[in-house]
Amino acid sequence: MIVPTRVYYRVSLALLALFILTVAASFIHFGDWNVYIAVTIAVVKATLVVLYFMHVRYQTRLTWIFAGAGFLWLLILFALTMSDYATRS
Amino acid sequence: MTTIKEPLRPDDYLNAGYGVKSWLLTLDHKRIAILYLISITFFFFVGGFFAVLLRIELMTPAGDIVTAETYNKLFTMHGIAMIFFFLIPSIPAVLGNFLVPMMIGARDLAFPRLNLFSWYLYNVGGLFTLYTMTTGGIDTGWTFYAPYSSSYTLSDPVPVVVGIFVLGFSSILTGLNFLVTIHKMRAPGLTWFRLPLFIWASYATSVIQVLGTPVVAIALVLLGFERLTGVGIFDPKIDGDPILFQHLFWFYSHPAVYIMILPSMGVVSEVVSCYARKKIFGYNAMAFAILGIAVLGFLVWGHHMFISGQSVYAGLVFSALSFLVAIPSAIKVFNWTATLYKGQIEFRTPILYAFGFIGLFTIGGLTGLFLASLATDVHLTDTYFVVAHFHYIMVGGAVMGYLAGIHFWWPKITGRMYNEAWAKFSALILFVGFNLTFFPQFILGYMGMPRRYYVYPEEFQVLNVMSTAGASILGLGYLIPMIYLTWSLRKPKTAGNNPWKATGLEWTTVSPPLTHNFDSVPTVTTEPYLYDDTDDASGSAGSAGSAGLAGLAGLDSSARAALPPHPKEVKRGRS
Amino acid sequence: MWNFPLLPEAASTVATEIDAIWWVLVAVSIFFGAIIVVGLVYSAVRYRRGSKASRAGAMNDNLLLELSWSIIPLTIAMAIYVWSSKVFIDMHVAPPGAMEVYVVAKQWMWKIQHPEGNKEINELHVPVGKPVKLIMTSQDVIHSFSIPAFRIKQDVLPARYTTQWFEATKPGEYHLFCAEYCGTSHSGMVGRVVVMEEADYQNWLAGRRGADMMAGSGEKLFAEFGCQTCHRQDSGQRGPALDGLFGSIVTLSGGDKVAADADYLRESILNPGAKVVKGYQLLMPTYRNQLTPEQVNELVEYVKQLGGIKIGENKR
Amino acid sequence: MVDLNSGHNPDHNPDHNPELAHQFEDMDQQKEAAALGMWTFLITEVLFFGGLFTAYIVFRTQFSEAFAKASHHLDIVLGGINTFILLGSSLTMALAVHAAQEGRKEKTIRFLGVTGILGAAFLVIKGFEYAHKFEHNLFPGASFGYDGFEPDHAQLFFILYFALTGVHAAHMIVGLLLLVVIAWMTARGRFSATYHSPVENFGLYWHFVDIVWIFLYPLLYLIDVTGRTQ
Repeated sequence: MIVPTRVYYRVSLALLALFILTVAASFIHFGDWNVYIAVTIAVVKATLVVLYFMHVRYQTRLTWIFAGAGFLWLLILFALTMSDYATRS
Repeated sequence: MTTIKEPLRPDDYLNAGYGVKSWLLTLDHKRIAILYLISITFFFFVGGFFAVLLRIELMTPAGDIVTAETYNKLFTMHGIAMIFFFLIPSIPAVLGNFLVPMMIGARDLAFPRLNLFSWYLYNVGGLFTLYTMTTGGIDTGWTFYAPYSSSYTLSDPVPVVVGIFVLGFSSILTGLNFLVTIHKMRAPGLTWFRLPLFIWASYATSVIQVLGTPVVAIALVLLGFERLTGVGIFDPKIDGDPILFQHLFWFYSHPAVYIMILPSMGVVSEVVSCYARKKIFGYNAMAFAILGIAVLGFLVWGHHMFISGQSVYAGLVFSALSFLVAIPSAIKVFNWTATLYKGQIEFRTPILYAFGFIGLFTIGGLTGLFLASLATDVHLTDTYFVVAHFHYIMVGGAVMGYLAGIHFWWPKITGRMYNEAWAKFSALILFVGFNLTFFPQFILGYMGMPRRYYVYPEEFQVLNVMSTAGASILGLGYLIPMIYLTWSLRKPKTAGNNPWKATGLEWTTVSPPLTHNFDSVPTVTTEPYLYDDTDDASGSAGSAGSAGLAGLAGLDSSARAALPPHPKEVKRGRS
Repeated sequence: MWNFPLLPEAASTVATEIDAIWWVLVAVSIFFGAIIVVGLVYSAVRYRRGSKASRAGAMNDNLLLELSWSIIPLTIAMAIYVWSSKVFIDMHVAPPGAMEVYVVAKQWMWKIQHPEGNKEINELHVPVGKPVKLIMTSQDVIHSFSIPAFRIKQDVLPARYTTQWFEATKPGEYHLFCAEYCGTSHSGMVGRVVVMEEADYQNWLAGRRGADMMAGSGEKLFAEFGCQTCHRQDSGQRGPALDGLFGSIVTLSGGDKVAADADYLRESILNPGAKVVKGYQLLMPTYRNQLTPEQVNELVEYVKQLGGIKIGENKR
Repeated sequence: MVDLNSGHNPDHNPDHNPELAHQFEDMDQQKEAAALGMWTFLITEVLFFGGLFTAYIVFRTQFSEAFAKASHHLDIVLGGINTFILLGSSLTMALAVHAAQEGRKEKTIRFLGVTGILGAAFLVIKGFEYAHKFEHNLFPGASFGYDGFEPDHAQLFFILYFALTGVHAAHMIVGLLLLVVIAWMTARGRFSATYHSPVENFGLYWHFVDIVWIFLYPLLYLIDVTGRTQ
């Protein structure tokens, strides 16, 4: 299916807003929270790109599974590696 | 044996062209499979040559025929040639390439050009590695542990690292091609739970290739740059962490073991079911066990690092997860045994290899428990126990399965039949030689002999001599199939379309197959492994042959056509 | 050549525990291996093509069977996991009061330092019946300190300290191997562990004592590198005083509290920025490239002694 | 099991589409296969960068202060402009795919052109940043000269900075080369409203490279903005 261009413009505006938000947030001192805020915003931005620009929103379940598998395995790599580093005495 | 006479087809894929160009530019998955067969056989004998030298050197405790440095290079190059250039591509790139499209009723893989490209990438990677092998070799071990490989070795690992990086792309492209093909190109009616288990195994293998290979690729890139620039994230001098290299390396290299063993499991399922003339026991459990092994395989890499300086907590997590792999493995072994129970077992060469696989894989799997268990691993890791364990899995398991598959599908691939007596003899020789080579190494390991030792205390000599004696039998055993299989090519193509009266779409087309595999696209209406000749064939083996090809292979269209097709069966598999 | 043992000697307390797990695993393997082999051979012979054996009741599926050969192995595996993990954890926690010995690995030798000042290369002398804790580091690549008769093995890493401990139960000589591939003479990086009766060990210590105890050498280094310019009671606010430091609790600039153990002392020498004591500026440079691992060990022993700890004792 | 009488033989199919490869049954199947193949490739890319991000997490958690101070040497303005440029290029890429889906050749080429210019601009700015790092001896290796806090750990930061942005830039360069090929194929009239899989799949690649940068900018440049002493 063909996604109407207005969707792309709206998503771009949202991405721009989130970009400004992430820069703005970095100028405020939240201590350790700065990094979590930044990563959360980045995840939201990435999700928007995947869902709309990359059309996953309009695809079959199979595409969702494939896209999801990549990120799931990324989390496995992070989590099990950090299970070592986070617990070294 | 009874040969069913089918008219020979002049338009089979081997007749599609005869020049070198017709092979080097082919897009036919079957011809690419043959190209891979030649390439990996070459590297198998390269790796085998190194193994022979290693075993000769180890006959005496002192250093005899080579220097310590050469010895270290020999075991490194043996590992690299065998693991990266033989075992990982062996079944997927040869048998998988040939069979995946045929078994699912497709005319080719989804991306034939990528398929040919991946073979060229394999050879480019191979050339980099051969370049190093012929100009001095490297002595880092196939594991490339930093900081030895990045800062200390006097040999140059960079060309090999580049070679394996390129090879990784080849592996990824093969996996990608299979995934898409199996998802999108199954014949009408061929639903997931009608797939042969070899397809399930190829699918799971592809998942591992796609998800694991990129991580080792980036680890090797970082290692190569560290070697070139003299500084990097694995360098302890700036508080970089060599353990991180081990994490990234084993994230791929542990699942890589399953890249080697899962396809063999698929082959064994086909072979056992066919020669027992019985549906595979617990098909669903077998399929899920394959997926289970593939997924769990990604969660256990830390068991290579229990004494590496990894945290105790991480050790506990990885140990528990490693034990879990035993469960799907146990299901597979028990289910094969149960398939044989009350079957009609015919002793042909492929099932002899399959028996070898089941027995040796069982030993390899059970000794894996010793290494998953934390306290015993401390004593056994980095000893010959580990060497014996992974050779039972990779050689006793993966190579036996590979040979079972080669012998099972040889008449389909070439249209010719090999000499059965020689084939059975070599299966026996390999089984005996293998056990004599590697069983003593379990004891050596428990005794404490470290691996990668050029000289060793003399109380280990008797077991080492036994091992070397076994290796000479094993080496001979590998030459015999080379000879009789090559010899069989001189014969006419009279093997017949389905000499084993096996089920599966690949047996419904001619031998050797047509370039487009099938005259017309088959439609599948039943589950796999319907060997329903068990009752009438129980009398004599001879009459089983004359029971008729059509009925045995499920080709009896008059009986089957009466069943109304399921709505899902009308269109090609698209899930 | 005719020296042909098939079982390794068991000469430490943990060796018998690991051997117990080993034999249970061997029994489990033989049991399951036998089921498979007997099943294969029985089926292959009895149900060969053309045999008259009845095939009635042949099965293609049996959920109960499949569940049983999933759950039974799982239960056994988990039991072994718990048992083996418990031993593993014990192997990582040295008993309090364990005697400490320092190990520095380099291509291709083992350098051993006893706190009493004795130094050895490729040999380790220890008394029988006394827990010994090895504090190990490497000067170059990764090595692994392995004593098969004790069933212990631990990688030895550059720029990091790893430990393992054992308690020998039988006097004698045992192999010491490097178990992690470390380059050309990896297989030459071997030595022997000599386990002696306590009295013999004391004699050995006295007879081979070097010029200084480790703490004594550390004191000289302390002066040589000018540590006292900052780390003295009277040195004002430049650096924290070290008397009585070892074994105490230190408050860091971030407010966290840490125990001033040997790891803390080593880290403070090699990476002073990692844990800065509350109320002090980070003025200290790293001594990573100025000190050899042996010298760091000697300094740590010296500072431990300032805390009133007896030689070789580990107050934790 | 098999009914040999059903199905059809594509070689004798009179209305065979020339864009349809012989192994496929129909255009839908071919298109779905191509898209799934691209997604599979992107999974491998996720894990390829994943190895680098793992290293980043490992060292950032260990040496957070050194990373914070080392990040002061990155230019948040240039990095921000580049983020803006890449977000813009993703929009134009999406519009190019949209035009291709509608079968509008000129519009497709125009949007691809804008995308390419934005991509090239990104690389030029990245080049200036790299040059600046080289001038100030911030490139890891023998010439690394950093007189700030914990130089060794700062060097780890810069190794990761160059590895992450370098691999990303390499993907941008490959992307630009592919873009030229796709634009050329479009100009040659290879695509239509019914067949434009290569344009769509190239779009997926471009967006993926954009996503990587979405993470790189905050994780490398914006670590410690409040701690910067301007």
